[in-house]
Amino acid sequence: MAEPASQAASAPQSPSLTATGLGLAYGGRAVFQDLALTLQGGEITCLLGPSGVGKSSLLRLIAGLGASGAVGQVSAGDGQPLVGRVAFMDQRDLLLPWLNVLGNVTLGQRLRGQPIDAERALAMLRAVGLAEVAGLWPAALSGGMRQRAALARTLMEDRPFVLMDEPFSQLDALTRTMVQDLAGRLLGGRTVLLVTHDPWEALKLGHTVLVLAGNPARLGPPLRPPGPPPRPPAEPGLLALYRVLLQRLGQAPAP
Amino acid sequence: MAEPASQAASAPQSPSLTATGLGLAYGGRAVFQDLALTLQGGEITCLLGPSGVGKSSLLRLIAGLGASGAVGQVSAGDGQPLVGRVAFMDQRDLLLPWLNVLGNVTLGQRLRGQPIDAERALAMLRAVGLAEVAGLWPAALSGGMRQRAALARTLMEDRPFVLMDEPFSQLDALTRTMVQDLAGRLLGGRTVLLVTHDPWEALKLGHTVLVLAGNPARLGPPLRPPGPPPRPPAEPGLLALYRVLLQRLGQAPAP
Amino acid sequence: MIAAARVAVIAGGLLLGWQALVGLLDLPHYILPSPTRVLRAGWERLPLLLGHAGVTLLEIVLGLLLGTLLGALAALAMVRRAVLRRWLLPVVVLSQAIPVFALAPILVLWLGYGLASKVAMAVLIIFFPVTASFYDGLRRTELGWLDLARTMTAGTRRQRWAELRHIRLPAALPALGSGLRIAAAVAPIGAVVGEWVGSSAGLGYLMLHANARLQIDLMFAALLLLGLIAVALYFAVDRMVRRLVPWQAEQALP
Amino acid sequence: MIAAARVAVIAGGLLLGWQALVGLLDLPHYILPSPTRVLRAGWERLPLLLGHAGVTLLEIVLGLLLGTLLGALAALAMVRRAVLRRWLLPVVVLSQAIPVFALAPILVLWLGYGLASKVAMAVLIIFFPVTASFYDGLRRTELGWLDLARTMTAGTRRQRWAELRHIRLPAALPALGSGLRIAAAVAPIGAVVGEWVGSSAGLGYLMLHANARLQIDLMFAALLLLGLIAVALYFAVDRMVRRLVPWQAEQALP
Amino acid sequence: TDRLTLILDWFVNPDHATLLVAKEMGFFAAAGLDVELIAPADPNDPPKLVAAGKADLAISYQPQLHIQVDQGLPLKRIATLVSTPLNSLVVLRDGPIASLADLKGRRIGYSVGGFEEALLAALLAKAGLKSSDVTLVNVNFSLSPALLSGQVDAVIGAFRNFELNQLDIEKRPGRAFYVEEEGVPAYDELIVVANGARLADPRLRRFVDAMERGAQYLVNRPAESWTLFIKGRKELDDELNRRAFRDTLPRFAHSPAALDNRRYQRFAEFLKQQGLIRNVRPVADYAVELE
Ligand SMILES: Nc1ncnc2c1ncn2[C@@H]1O[C@H](COP(=O)(O)OP(=O)(O)OP(=O)(O)O)[C@@H](O)[C@H]1O
Ligand SMILES: Nc1ncnc2c1ncn2[C@@H]1O[C@H](COP(=O)(O)OP(=O)(O)OP(=O)(O)O)[C@@H](O)[C@H]1O
Ligand SMILES: [Mg+2]
Ligand SMILES: [Mg+2]
Repeated sequence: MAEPASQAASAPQSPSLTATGLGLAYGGRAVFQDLALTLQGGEITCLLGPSGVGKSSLLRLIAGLGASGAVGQVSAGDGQPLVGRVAFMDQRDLLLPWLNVLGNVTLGQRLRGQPIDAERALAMLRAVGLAEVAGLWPAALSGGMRQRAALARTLMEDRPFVLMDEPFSQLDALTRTMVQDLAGRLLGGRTVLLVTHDPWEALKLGHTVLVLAGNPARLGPPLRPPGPPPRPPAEPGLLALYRVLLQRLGQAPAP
Repeated sequence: MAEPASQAASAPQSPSLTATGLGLAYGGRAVFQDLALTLQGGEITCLLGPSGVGKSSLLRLIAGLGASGAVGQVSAGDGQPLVGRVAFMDQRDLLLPWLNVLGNVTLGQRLRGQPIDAERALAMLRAVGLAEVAGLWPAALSGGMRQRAALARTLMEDRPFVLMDEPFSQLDALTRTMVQDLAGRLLGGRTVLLVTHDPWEALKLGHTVLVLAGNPARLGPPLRPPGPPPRPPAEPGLLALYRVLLQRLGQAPAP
Repeated sequence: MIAAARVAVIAGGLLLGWQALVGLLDLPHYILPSPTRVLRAGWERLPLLLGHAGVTLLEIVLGLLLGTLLGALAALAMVRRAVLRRWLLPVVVLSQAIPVFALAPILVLWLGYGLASKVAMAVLIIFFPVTASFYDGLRRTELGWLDLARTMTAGTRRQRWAELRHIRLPAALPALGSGLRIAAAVAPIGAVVGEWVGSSAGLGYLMLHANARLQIDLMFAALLLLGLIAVALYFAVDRMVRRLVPWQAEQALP
Repeated sequence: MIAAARVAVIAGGLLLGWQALVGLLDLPHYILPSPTRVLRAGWERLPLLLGHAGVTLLEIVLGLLLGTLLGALAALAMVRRAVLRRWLLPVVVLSQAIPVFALAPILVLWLGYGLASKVAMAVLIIFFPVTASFYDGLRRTELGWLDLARTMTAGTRRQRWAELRHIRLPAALPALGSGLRIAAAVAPIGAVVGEWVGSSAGLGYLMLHANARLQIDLMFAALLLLGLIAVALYFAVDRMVRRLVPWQAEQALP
Repeated sequence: TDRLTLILDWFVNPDHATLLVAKEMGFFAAAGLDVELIAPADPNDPPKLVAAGKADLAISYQPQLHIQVDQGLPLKRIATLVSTPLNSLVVLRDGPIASLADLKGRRIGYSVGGFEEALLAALLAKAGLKSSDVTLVNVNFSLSPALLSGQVDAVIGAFRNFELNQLDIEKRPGRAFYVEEEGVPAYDELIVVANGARLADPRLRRFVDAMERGAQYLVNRPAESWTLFIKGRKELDDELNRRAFRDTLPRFAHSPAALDNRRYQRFAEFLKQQGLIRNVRPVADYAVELE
């Protein structure tokens, strides 16, 4: 499978990202309060947590998409403003129904009025296995195909900070492995926060693994699996970490 | 966690379901052709397959929601018509935005003009961990919460045939286990077809496991893991079956 | 409070602009009288104006209620029955092209010179936006929801009705809201046109009358009052429509 | 072919119903002439009718084009600028309440008795449904898409514009379509009302004339022709609108 | 008392003084009639509704009556309200038109009434012009404004008792060319029509007699009549109506029931010649003097 060229492949490592005082409340009920979080520069941080605990909300806050009732400061390690340097992949695919798959993947360039790099977009689509459907409307795609299109769109953005919300949840085991590997390569050197509900996925892809749990939600201490990702599932010691993760996930029942 | 009463808990085992001559084509390209499939009565059949191979389409065909370009006959083992005896859970949650969670879970009764069994619905919501948000609008739910609401709505339907399309894809490991167990219990004695992308899930829940793969897609021979489900993941012999499944999945690359 | 202040400012601004227009372009008062003139005429004839406004308001309200009802029913009927859709739609479209003077004698013949013929004319104007918008909304239901409803009701006899009542209808409420807004905006002119069918009261009657006698200031005073009614009605309906779809998130517009 | 046959059947059915109405209710021909009478009158005066129809058609088309353009621009302006939304909307609503005879002298003074004043009047009637529907559509964009666009354009200067151009606008096309359909249906009456502003040609003028001369059959022949134009226009616009949103699945209605 | 519905030709105005005085003075009531006066928005509707049996009587115009009858409406004139033409061609006194011959190449406004073109054709013929020498513009509701703002150079269909006063009040006095002096046979501007099949109805003669009492009162007591006219109709109390009332007084038919057959015959022939009607029928077919 051809690898899409990444403009930042040889770019310097992305700076770290620090968020402090993050809080969110709905109608008096706090989802989380006064959270602090640091994403190591150039590393992938995976975020786990029970359903409904506030992972997506946290991601949106960091992406600068605050809701009413949300507070917090986010800053980049290089002191530059974060604005315009974040790529965000929502939990929903959010494909635009009036653009075909290729159009959706090049949406960022379209929006910014940049010349459209169809070649790179096609390479990206090829990498996620969607080259044949580049001309179809999103309505003609299966759930997993939509998710892969959204992933391709995010990777096209080529930004130092990447926030992804359950990007592989609708993929079968094989496709998932393929796409994980692709993402792992293309995200190398970037500062990534990846929400997932699969502890094995977190242990495979993350330099650091965080667990958000409790009510109001708190972040557990960062877990750093040994060795650089991607790690094969057979790696010794991962099973112990898996048990730790499960135990932390269970700290508070889902609401 | 309180178990919602199932009206069919003591009901006789559901009949089997046979589908033949299933075919679907879009614009000349066949997704699958002349497929045949039998779901054993009262058993859970799990369906795996690469993303975009046609699992959801197959499910919709069996549910009687044919698209244009779809053909096939579906019949029940007891000779009675299938109509009105199928519960269907789409890959998307399809919650209605204008009903609160409780309203969505009781949608079937609403639609049929039956008295609304709020007590059972609340028990069901409690079982999937959504009791506290029963009065919220779907827009206020997280992705996983929406999926659980859709699951509760499907289980409320209490029908002999149940077709579910990736019902647990957006749930974290712990919640998923909890909900899987719940579904396993409530679906006991029913004829179930469950699409999943997680081979372990299939091996845990399915009496039979099918793999749809290839282009046009074909169904592999049914795999029957030893012992009754739910099976603990440590069950000996499952790893071998897992390998078989992965191998079958990989027969044809995703389009 | 803020809304009231805003309306006051808008009104003031419009009046100033109007005065400026009259002054700058040197418009003769029998074409466009100055606002001071109009306000004076309005003030002097206030009881007269209010009396006629009452009549028109009644026609507007009746026309809007009946028009909305008929429009909604027509849309529902067209969605439920293909035969109605095919045959009713062209007739409905045709009905919009009939000018009042062609219809007036027929309406008067059937309904007399009373309120009924005026309301009928107003309804003819008001119901169409409701029908068209609501029908569009009813057609555009998310297919997944319809499939879901189909599996849930398969085999029962209420399938179509349940789909309409519980899925299509609520899903089309935002579109109905759009139609209602348009209906509210055209309702005042609907009532005025209704008064052309023949009447001896109402703002439309007063305007025609004043116009024919070159009492242009009185005509514009009546027009001003009609405008006030129109804007008040529109915003009242707008607020009601927002209540109709409480689940729809309000968007923060720039 | 089937559509043409259907239209023929509808037309035949309507004519039969009309004939039955006249026969059953014993309506005198000077109130509602029988279709045979009207068709005969129409056939005899066909060149006259077609001449006037040409004028009206031109007004309709111009009014529709300009009205759609203005309506769409007004909606876009209101979505982009809060200040416009607050101040323009009430004025737009107000404009819908002004009857033709109040505006006619002003229009004629500025635009003369030619085509311009008629088109202006037609535009006033046509643009509102477009504005209202399109504006509603532009406001109701899926919030997730807007968030997505915001992260993609953050820090650039084209943020608002890109959002409008690439997200809100295409998302609102179905709503614009609804508005266009209503506009197409009211365009013929818009042109006819425009002709009341003062004219010497057009179907509206012809109808006024025939009505005054008690040539009711000629008036209804003109009305019939106007109705034909209205229905043809509506279905042409309907077809165009469907092309506007090719990604939207056609629903199988019962 | 018997109810009787009468549809006016237009909104209540000084042209209807006879009827209003008869109503306010109780002359109708004394004749055992409860007369309901209804104002239409379109002057073409009242005769149709009388013909269709929806109302008992309607106010119409003599020229219209000929056209209506020619089109098959079963109508008969039973009384005259205003017995001279009111219609006229009006220009601004300080305008470019001093004589009808000056109309050549000019724009003439009118409000569609059905026979303005015929009147104009007669007027132009007298001045040696043809219809094609002028441009006709339908200005619909606004004759005076169109003239005042210079959009047209003359208007036909202007009522001498109204438009002249309007122009005067606006300090731009006008000049009227009276149609009956310019080649058009004299006619009754406003008449009362009834359904031809119902002439035996005894209420009709009682109605016409009460009208006559109103007409007599009007000429004898103009000041009191004005007070009766605006009683309960405050919107009518303005300078224009006062002047129009004064100018209309001498034009009301003093003997509303009386019919001049020759006059109607002459006018029918004129309309035939102008091509507005197809046949000249016997006057008795459409105008009667009630027994
Ligand atoms: N309208 C359409 N036009 C063309 N192709 C279509 C259309 N609708 C569906 N398809 C194709 O049908 C195939 C099967 O889709 P389906 O949703 O059944 O896949 P799936 O197996 O459920 O995949 P996933 O695991 O990703 O949900 C896909 O390849 C899709 O592109
Ligand atoms: N408008 C709202 N009103 C009330 N509660 C809300 C609203 N929006 C979100 N919430 C609550 O915020 C919480 C966090 O939601 P979020 O989507 O962040 O969860 P999540 O961790 O991403 O879950 P999942 O794994 O299921 O996606 C949920 O409990 C949800 O109910
Ligand atoms: Mg989430
Ligand atoms: Mg699927």
